[in-house]
Formats: sequence, C-alpha cells, structure tokens
Amino acid sequence: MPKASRILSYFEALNEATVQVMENDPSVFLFGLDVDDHLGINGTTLGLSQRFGEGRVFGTPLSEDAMTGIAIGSAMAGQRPIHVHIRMDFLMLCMNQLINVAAKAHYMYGGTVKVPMVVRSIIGKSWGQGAQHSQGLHSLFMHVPGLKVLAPSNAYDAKGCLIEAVEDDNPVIFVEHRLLYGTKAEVPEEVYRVPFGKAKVVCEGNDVTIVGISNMVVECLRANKILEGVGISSEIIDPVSLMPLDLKTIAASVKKTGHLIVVDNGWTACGASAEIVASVSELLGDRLIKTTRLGYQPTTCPTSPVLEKVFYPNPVTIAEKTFSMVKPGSPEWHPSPELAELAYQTEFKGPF
Amino acid sequence: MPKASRILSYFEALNEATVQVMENDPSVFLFGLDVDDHLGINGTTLGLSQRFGEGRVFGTPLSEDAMTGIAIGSAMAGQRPIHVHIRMDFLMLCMNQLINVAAKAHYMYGGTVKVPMVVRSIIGKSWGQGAQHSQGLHSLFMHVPGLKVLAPSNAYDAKGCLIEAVEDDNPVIFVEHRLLYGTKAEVPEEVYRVPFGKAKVVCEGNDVTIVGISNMVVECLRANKILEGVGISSEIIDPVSLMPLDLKTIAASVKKTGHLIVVDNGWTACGASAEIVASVSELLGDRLIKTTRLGYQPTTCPTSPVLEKVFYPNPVTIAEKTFSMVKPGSPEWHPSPELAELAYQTEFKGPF
Amino acid sequence: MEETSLAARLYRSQKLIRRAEEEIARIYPTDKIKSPVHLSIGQEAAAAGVCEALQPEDIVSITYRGHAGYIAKGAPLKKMFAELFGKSLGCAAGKGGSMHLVSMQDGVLGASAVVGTTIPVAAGVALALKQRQEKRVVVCFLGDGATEEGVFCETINFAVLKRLPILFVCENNGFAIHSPLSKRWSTLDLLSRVKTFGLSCHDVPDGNPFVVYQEAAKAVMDIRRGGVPGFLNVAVYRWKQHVGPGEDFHVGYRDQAEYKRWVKRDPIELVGKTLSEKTRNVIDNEVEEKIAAAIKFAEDAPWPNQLETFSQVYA
Amino acid sequence: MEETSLAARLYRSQKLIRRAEEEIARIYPTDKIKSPVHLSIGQEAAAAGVCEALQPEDIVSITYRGHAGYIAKGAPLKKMFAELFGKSLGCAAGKGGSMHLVSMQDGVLGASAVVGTTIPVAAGVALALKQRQEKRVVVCFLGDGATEEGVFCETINFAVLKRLPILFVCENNGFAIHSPLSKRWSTLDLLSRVKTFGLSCHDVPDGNPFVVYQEAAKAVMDIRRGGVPGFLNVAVYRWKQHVGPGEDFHVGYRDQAEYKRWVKRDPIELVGKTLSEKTRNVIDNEVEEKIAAAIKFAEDAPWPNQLETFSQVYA
Ligand SMILES: Cc1ncc(C[n+]2csc(CCOP(=O)(O)OP(=O)(O)O)c2C)c(N)n1
Ligand SMILES: Cc1ncc(C[n+]2csc(CCOP(=O)(O)OP(=O)(O)O)c2C)c(N)n1
Ligand SMILES: [Mg+2]
Ligand SMILES: [Mg+2]
Repeated sequence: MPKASRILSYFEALNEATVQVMENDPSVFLFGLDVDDHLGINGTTLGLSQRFGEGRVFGTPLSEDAMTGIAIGSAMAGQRPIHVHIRMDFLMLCMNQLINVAAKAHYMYGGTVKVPMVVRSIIGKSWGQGAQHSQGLHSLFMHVPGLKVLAPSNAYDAKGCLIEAVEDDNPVIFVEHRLLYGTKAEVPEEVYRVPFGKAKVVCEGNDVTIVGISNMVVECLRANKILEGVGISSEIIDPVSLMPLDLKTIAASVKKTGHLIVVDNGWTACGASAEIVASVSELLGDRLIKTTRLGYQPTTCPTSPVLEKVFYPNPVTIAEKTFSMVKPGSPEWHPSPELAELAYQTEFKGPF
Repeated sequence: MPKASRILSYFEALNEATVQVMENDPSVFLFGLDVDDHLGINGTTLGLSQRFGEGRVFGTPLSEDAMTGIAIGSAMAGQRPIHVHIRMDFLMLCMNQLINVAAKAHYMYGGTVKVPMVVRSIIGKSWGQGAQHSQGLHSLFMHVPGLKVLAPSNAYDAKGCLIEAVEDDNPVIFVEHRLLYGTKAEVPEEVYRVPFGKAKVVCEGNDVTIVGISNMVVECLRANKILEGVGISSEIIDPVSLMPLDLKTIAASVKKTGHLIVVDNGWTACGASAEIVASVSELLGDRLIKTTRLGYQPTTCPTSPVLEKVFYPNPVTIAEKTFSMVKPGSPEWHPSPELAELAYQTEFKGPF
Repeated sequence: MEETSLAARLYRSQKLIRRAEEEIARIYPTDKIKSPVHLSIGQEAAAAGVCEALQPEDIVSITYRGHAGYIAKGAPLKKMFAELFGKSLGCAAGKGGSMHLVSMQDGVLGASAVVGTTIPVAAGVALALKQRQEKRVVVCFLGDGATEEGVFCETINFAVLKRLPILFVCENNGFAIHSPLSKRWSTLDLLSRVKTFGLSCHDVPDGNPFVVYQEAAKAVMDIRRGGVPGFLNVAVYRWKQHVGPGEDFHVGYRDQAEYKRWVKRDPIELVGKTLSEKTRNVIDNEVEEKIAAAIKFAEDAPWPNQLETFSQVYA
Repeated sequence: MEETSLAARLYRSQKLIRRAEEEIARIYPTDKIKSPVHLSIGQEAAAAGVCEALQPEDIVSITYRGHAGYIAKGAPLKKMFAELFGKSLGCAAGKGGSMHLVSMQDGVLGASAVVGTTIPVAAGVALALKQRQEKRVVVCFLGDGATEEGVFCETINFAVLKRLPILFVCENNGFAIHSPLSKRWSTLDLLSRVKTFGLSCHDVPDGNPFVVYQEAAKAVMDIRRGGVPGFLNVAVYRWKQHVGPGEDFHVGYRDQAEYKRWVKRDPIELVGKTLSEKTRNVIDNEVEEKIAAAIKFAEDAPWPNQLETFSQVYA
C-alpha cells in the first residue's frame, strides 16, 4: 500500500533515500569529506552519522584518489559504498580509479567481480565559484563504457534515482546541482526507483524539442513560458539518465517537431549535447531536422558576476536561440525585460 | 633555403623535432618516466639525455600527478616542458592538474600567466594491451576549454606538429599512436610547423567524406582502396588538430558528398566523432546529409586476440559501414577476404 | 628607527592582513563581494613571519586562504579588493575572485581552490629557477589538510631528489573545514615523516611570529646556499569560520576555550606590545589609510566588459 | 613427513612459480601468448613466503607482475595459462591477459596494469572485511616504484586511521622498469617513513624465503588479533627483463655482477638444499605435471566467442 506523498526539497529527498537504502541493506555505507559535519553536504547527509554510527557514515582525509579506490575495493568485496564529493571538479583527482578501475573491473576480470558504488558529486554555480568549483563534467564519464551517469533535476527523481543507483551493480556517477537543493516536488514516502535509460517528456509541444540536462531542465521550462508568448510550442525533455541515454524518446519528439536544441549544464564540445545531437541526426537520417546546442560558453568559468552571467545558458538565451532556429527568416527577437524577469522568478514544482 | 627532405619514420621525426626545438630554445626541457633509458620511448627520445644532459632530459619517479604540476609550474615560470607518458591511460592520474590547473591558469589568473607545455602521450594497441593500456582519450581533453589537442597521423605532421606545439603558449595534449612509429614519410630537415586548426584532405573523392583520427587515417586509406572496387569514391580527411578543429574543411567536403563518416581511435559516445557529426549537422542545417560514426566498440578493451579484433574499426568494417550508408538500398556487401587481406598490407607513405 | 625594525615590520604586515580581512567581513553582508572568502584572521603570523624572511624577487605560492600571503608578500591591496569586488582592475581581471589571487610581478603565484594542487606547481617554479640558475627561492604555503593529498608526498620526494630551492610552509590550524587532525591523520608525526624524505624541518609550535621569522630566515638562507628543501610547520588558529565572514563556535565542532587561549596569544598583540604606542599608532593609521584607499579603488573600478568572458581562454 | 614441511611447501610454491614462468618464456616466441608478460623469476620468495603465512580465506592483491602471487595463493594454474593464451576458460575469460589475473574464489584480487592502483582497492577490501567483522586479512603486494605514487601514502594513512586488517608487502627489486631507486627516491628511508604513519614494519633485506615467511606470519597474526596494519619490505632481484621473456644485462642499466650475487642466493636453491633429494624430486615431478597439464588445458581450450566482446561491460 503506497504511502502518501509529501512536498520535499531535493536535499530532503536525497537524505530520505539514503536513510531508506541504509535501513534496508547493511552493506550500504556513506563516506566522503564532510559528510558527517553539521552542514551535512547541503543537508543531504544530516543526521546520518548519528543514526547509523561512525562505521557506516564517516568523513575522510583529503585523499580523493585513495578514497575512490577504497570505495571500489569495498564494492568488489560486496559492500555498497556511496562516496560523496562536495564539488564535481574534485572528481578529476580520482579519474584514474574511476576510469581505469571502476569502469573496467567487471569486464577486465571476466565478470568475476562487480563494483556497485555510487559517486555523488555536486555541480557548483554562482557566487564566484569560479573556474574550479563550477564544472559539470558528466560528459567525461559518458565517454567511458562501464560507468552509468544520472542527473536528476527534481526531488522526485533525486530520491528514485539514488535508490536505483545504490541498488545497481555498477559504478554510478550521480550528478547533483547546487541550485537544485532547495527545489521542491511531491515525493512519496515509500521506497521507489526511477529507472536508468528512461527520459521524461516534461512538457509537450509541437514546434521544437528542447532537451535540458540537470538544472537546465528548470531553465528550459522558464524558456518554454517565454516562447509561448511568441507562439512557439516547445517540448521539454529531461533525459534524467545520461548513460544509458534514452534516445528513442528524444528522437520520437524530434521526429514530430523537426527541431532539436540540447541545453547542457556543461561545455558542448564532445559533451552530452554533442552526443544527443549526433545520435538523433544518425537515427533520423532520412529527414531534414535542425539541431543546435547550448551550454557553458567555451571559456573557463569567471568569477565576476558580470561575466558569470554570460557564461551560463539562461531562459532568455535559450528562448532566443530557439526562436532563431524555429523562425530562421524572422527579424531578431529579444524577450522584453519584464518577461525575462518574470521567467527567472517562476518556480517549478516537480516531479517533471 | 629549405634543406632536402628525407624519408623518416614517425619516431625519428619526433626525435628530430625535439632536438631542433631544444637546440633553438634553452627553455625547452623533456622529462617523464623512462625518457632517458635505452628504449627512449619508442626511439623518440633516444640520445637526447646524452646530447642535452640530465638537467634538460630526465626520468622521474612514478608520480604523474606531481610531475604534471611541476611541468605547469615550470611553464608558468617561463620554461617550456615536454612531459612524456608512455601510455595515454596514465593521463587519468593527472587529470586534476591538466583540467583544473593547466587548462584554466591563463584565464583564471586574468591573463597574467601562460602555461606553454606539451604533454606527449601514446595510444597503445594490440598484443593484449588490454583495458588500461589501449585507450585513446583525446576526446576528454577536447571537452575542456584552455587545452589544445593534436593527433598527427604521419611522420611529416608529427615533426611539424611537435614544433608547433612546443612553440605554442598553451598546454597542448599531443596524441601519438603505437602503431604509427614505424610509418614513414618525407620529412624536411629544416624546422617547420604544422599549424593548429587546419585539416588536410588526404585524398579526394565524391561520394562520401571519411574523417579519420590519428592512425585511423591509415585504416581509412585502406578502406578507400577497398571501396574503389565497388565504385565508391571516398574523400579522406585528417583533422590533425582536434582542438581547435577545422570544421570548415570537413563541412565543405560533406557539402559535396552528402555523406559523413567519422572514424575515431576512441569511443564514440561524447567523443571527437560526436563533436564532428554534431557540428557538421549544425553547420549544414539546411540540407539533408547522412552521418555516422565508427570507433572503439562500446566496451572495455579485451586482451584475447579474437576479441581485440572486434574491438577496433578496421578497413573492412569502415568499408562496410560506408557502403551501407552510401548505398542504403543495396544488399549487404562484404569485401572478399583477398581484397581485405590486401588492404591490410598496404602501406601508405606520408605526408598525407 | 623603530618603525623599520623587525617588530614594526611584522606588526605592520600582520595588522594589514587583519584589518583588511576585518573589512572584508564587514563588507561581506552587503553582497558586494560575490566570492567565497576564506579568512586568515588569527593566522597572520605564518604569512607575515615567512614573507619577512624573503627578498622581493622570491616567490610565494598561496592557497584559496590566500589574502594573508598575498598581502604579506607585498602585492597591491587595491587589486585584491578590486578582485573580490569582481572588477576589471582586480589582480585577476575579475576572473579569479578571492580563491585565485595572483600577482606575478610581486612573486605571488596564483592560488587554487582545489586543495593541494599548488604544491607541485610551486615546485615546478622552483625547478625553473634551478634550471636557469637563479638564486631566488620559492615558498609554498599549504594547509594541514593539503598534506593528506598524495601529491604532497610525490612533490617533496621530487623536490629533494632535484634539490629544488623551495620551502614548504604548513599553516597548521588543526582543521580541514570542520574536521580535526585526529579524524584525518593516522599519527601526528608529520615532521618526522617529512624528514624521512630528506627535507630540513622546522617547527613553530606556538605560532610566535618572531620565531616564524627566525626559522624561515634560517631555512631560506640554507636553501639559497644550495641546501636541501625545507619544511616549516607553523601552528596557528583560525578565528573565523572555514569560509565566510562569521564565527562558528556555536556549531560545535571545536572548543571555544581553545580559541580563547589562542586569542590571548594574539600574534599581533604579541608583536605590538614590544613597540611603543606611538609606533603602533603610526602604523595603524598607515594601515587604515591603505585599506580605505583600496576599498575606494575597488568601489570605483569599472566592471569588466562582458566580452571579457571570452578573452584569455588561450594565450 | 618432509613433503608437507614448511621447507617443502616453500620449495613447491617457488618452484611452481619459477617453472611456470620458464615455460611462459619458452612458449613466448611462438606468439601463442599475445600479452605483455612481467616475470617474477628470481623474486619468488616474496609471494611464496607471504602466502605461506595466509589462510585460504585470506585475500591477496597482486600486480601486473602477478603470476607469482596468483600461483602462491593457490589459484588454478590452468586458468592462468588459458588466460595468457587468450582463451575463454582463462581466469578472466580471455579479457584480462597476464596483467589482469584474478581469482576471487581463491582470494586473488584482480591485478592492474596501472602502477599503484591496486593499493587503495586492496584497502577497500580490508575495509569491507572490517565492516563485516570478518577475521580475514588482506595482503597487498606492490613494487618499490608503486610507493612513489601519492595514492600509496594516502592509503596507508587511511589504513591506520581505520585499523584495517591489511599487510602491505613491497617486492623491492630496486628498479622501476630500468630506473634504479637512486633516480627515484630522495632517500632510501622508506621503512622509517612508513613507520611515521603508524604501521608496524618488517624488513627482509636478503629476501630469504624462510625469513619472509616468519615476518609475514608475525605480521599477519598481529593484524588478525586487531593490531595495526603492517608493512613488509622484501628485497628481491628480478632476473629477467622488466617485460618480456628475455634477459637484459647487455643494455647496460644494471650490473650483471649484482645479478650473479643474487643467483648465488637463489631462493629456491636456498630452500631446496634443506630438503632431501628424494623430496625435491617428488615435488619437481608434481610441478612438471601440473604445468604440462595447465599448458595442455590452455592449448585445448576454445577461443572466446566474438560476441563476448560485448558482454560484461555492465554487471
Ligand atoms: C581536492 C579538494 N578536496 C576537497 C576540497 C574542499 N575543501 C576546501 S578547503 C578544505 C580544507 C583544507 O584544509 P587545510 O589544507 O588544512 O586548509 P585550511 O582551510 O585549514 O587553511 C577542503 C576539504 C577542495 N577544495 N579540494
Ligand atoms: C601509473 C603508471 N605509470 C607508469 C607505468 C609504466 N610502468 C609499468 S611497470 C613500471 C615500473 C613499476 O615499478 P615497481 O613498482 O617497482 O614494480 P616492478 O615492475 O619492479 O615489479 C612502470 C613505470 C604504469 N604502468 N603505470
Ligand atoms: Mg587546516
Ligand atoms: Mg621494482
């Protein structure tokens, strides 16, 4: 009998998911720098060390490389570690373990071991996070077979994805976004799973397919409102799972709309957006479609608020890019400042 | 007055380039595990420690992460290090320094420093190199602004690219391939440069554009011969420089042929091939083109020769894929074993 | 003249750091500084004492907790405030913020927000100096937490192997964010460990700025004469939160009594009381003027042009 | 019975390693083994002595130079040869080759071709055992070169911090490929350094297999009783090239005289001479039969189906 849903924040949903998987399975443990302090990784790990004890919830030295190997080894030995990084940028310190060991172990050892581990990592944004505290590097992990990659955009998916990830027998890169923790959605109390490889049509439309990744889903929804004003109906898709990637749902939408814009929370070159555009182009090879990508500007992330603003896609740049693709002949269009302001302030409540 | 060309192997060309840049500029130095032993990184560094002394050519401890930071620091202080890795897989140990420091320093410090360094790394292949000694990971570096990426496919380009890379004021990832060291080309004795961002049309054709990366250029040339037999004329393009990438040359060719196949020495997901297909699709948005990609199979690299064979694209799989794209209605076609055999044995002499 | 004495110099340097950061803390709630700030209030002795032992052409490598090192090495305060304000005249043109201070002309290597990454970079600079046979010395500041990153051991091994002209200075405040040494170090034996790599080791267990200076001066002189690389451990205490302008004793990860013991040995007072009131006043006024001018400079400085977002990705 | 004595067991184990690898070297030029091979000929004492001190349920972590550890721990020789031959019945189904031997049932963790990567992985297994309160012990073999990777220090710090049931065994052959310790280590003080992390340290400077066994047995017993993690340094000498089946004294990076000194103390002869000729003969025959059977098994084993290329990417 399913229990009632409540409105939870993204961070509460992750916290609840962790409690539930840890209650259900003694082999799950949680560790990483600062998971046990009073901030509890944006609230997502608050109370857990008290609840489950130091043996199952613990902070670590600053040794990301070794800690990742330790997660891998414990997973090979039958545990299910959740390893948390407060910034995704720090994963660069453990690429060797993630790419050369975690991704390959099951195959390289002829199927004799499994590496069921979850690597939680947070994309920073805003307030001068700057070059090294802001990167969305999920695309690097999508490149390498053996890893799975999830990027839930709302509290409902966050909980279901984390449970799914912990129960999966493979290494999973779990991508969170700093600006999502406060967003809210209806979240069931019971244990449920959001499956890998299933994209969600967040809102239906006819003229253009807009794929948003991670918190860009929210920005795309805002762009959708702006575009309504000029009579463009956009279909917003949230892939949720980046690897495996549900190209079928995306391609079906593009087949209908003839236009594809992918908005990523990361750079476009060799990125998730390139993969989606290339795959859809290949799948729909016999029809003329228009495709384009938006993402971080092809620069390093600056700290000055004036420059930072230019760096990220936002509802206005998404809407403008969409407009110029869908109505190529038309004169340039810029949404009115009031409309833009309004869009920025709109809050969306998941699940999408 | 340009001096005469000679036929040189790829490894000799790299060795000569290194000698010349080191003779010309006292700030250039060369280091990395085993650069000073009797094997000299496939011959590319042989004789250099004797010639330039231990201060400028030296081996290191097994500490890739620190050694990369040391290269960066020395570059910031005005030296021009060439840091060598016998396998590209080992770059995963220094991703933090490459992605979080080298790529960002010039920007993050407001243009007050430069990081002129070259990271040479070799893609392994064959003879059971296996999961961790075979990866072509150039696409990971193409993703991050601030890095340049070169992948010369023949001795002529190898020399010119290395000189260009050392003289460049940015961090350059220099991708070599184990099977290329013995290949030969006409190589001028004098110092010359192969510029970044300029693709080469290796051989002209009308029906299909085939882009080959690194040693895949050679495999594509072999496929070209096979395809001639069934009346398909393929245009082979070698990007040489992956970042910056010369999309113009590729797009112009695809405009002519209407078909694009990118053959990479790496995985396709979020790879160089995805970037090229997506970019060309965007550039040629108003016409129907067909695109496809070939690369490593979406698996980990196995060691058994039986499986390893399936893992890599080869002239036959390239030809077959091209055939089915160019002649979609036709019955399946497989080149005769003799033809395939012949293609495999064909040697090509650069420069392409 | 007392005003140019060692004590005066240490007082001036520390006071400038302290007051600049107090101003940062004061301004912070106005949201003019849109950058995470890691303050060194209480820890000034390390940067001030060490930099006092350096020549202008020497080089320091600082961390994201880098205002102190930047200021102590003599880099321009105006450009620091402008950087914190995100202005185009900042030391990193508004692209780096508080965590990436830099001033190459003054020998301040850029800071990094990824802990430990600057350690090998600093050693690389020392390698370059050695290769060019320059007599300059590099000082690499690092936190106690940074020694846990593998790159620390890798770097000190290489530094000794190549006898690089470098002094590593551990600003040991006993915490990495909220995590005490006891939760991160298998033993407290850092100095003996470093010694096994062949570095010459120095310890200032009470963080006294005079002693910091003395030990640093010894170490630097030795390195300049071709000696082995050095390592200097300076015990300090961070008075403020890990990041941000406030205090954090209420959250419970550390003991306020310990804080009070450290405040009693405030490194600035410790130096100040050896000076006459007059000298202190002269210096204090000088400091206030400098800071006021820097803040005004930052306030008045223009924003970067938005097009600057796209410049300097490549050199 | 002499054949089950400690000496006989050490002789058998070492001999099996030696002879198996000699066969690999013999077969290699036929190209049936399409895999880079790193031989332990001459270094057998480390694997044999340490594994003799273990229980079957204990776990060892080996390196790409891993035939010795795999064999000494009792993993099936047949599957090892089949793996080298690239056959489907190999211990890694033909997907790993010589550098990635594995046998989880026998407590042999998979090897890695990237130096040092197995060190934290082995510690992770030890953490799992500790969390589940199992009484098993993990032994992590590593080369002298591997201690230079930062992850080594990171791992031993954590191992002591959490009192993991793990013994690190350094097979110290003095070289990383062709590079001697003197070019890689700032000092030779590895053991004192490891001690500063709080591990209990053991040294076998002459590589005597009896002493290796004794020291390993002491260390393992201590760890099993809840003691701190251990570190055992075993001096050994690699008789063959770094990779491949041949010798390499002609290329000049090391001294043949030293090799000859080590050959005089051949660890197999050292043990063998304490046994009767009869016992040696019985064991030698047993060893030859085992190897012949393993090679035949590998020869006869089927190739993997090409579709296996695509399986086991995900569990
Ligand atoms: C590689 C890395 N891991 C984690 C973090 C998060 N972090 C930021 S500061 C810090 C504490 C560092 O402690 P310490 O080196 O002692 O310096 P302190 O802040 O005490 O001056 C941590 C863990 C980071 N920035 N980089
Ligand atoms: C991270 C990494 N760097 C470099 C190499 C190349 N390499 C292979 S074996 C080896 C030597 C390792 O020496 P050691 O740990 O002493 O082991 P040994 O081979 O002597 O048994 C090196 C440098 C590698 N495989 N991995
Ligand atoms: Mg600290
Ligand atoms: Mg060795």
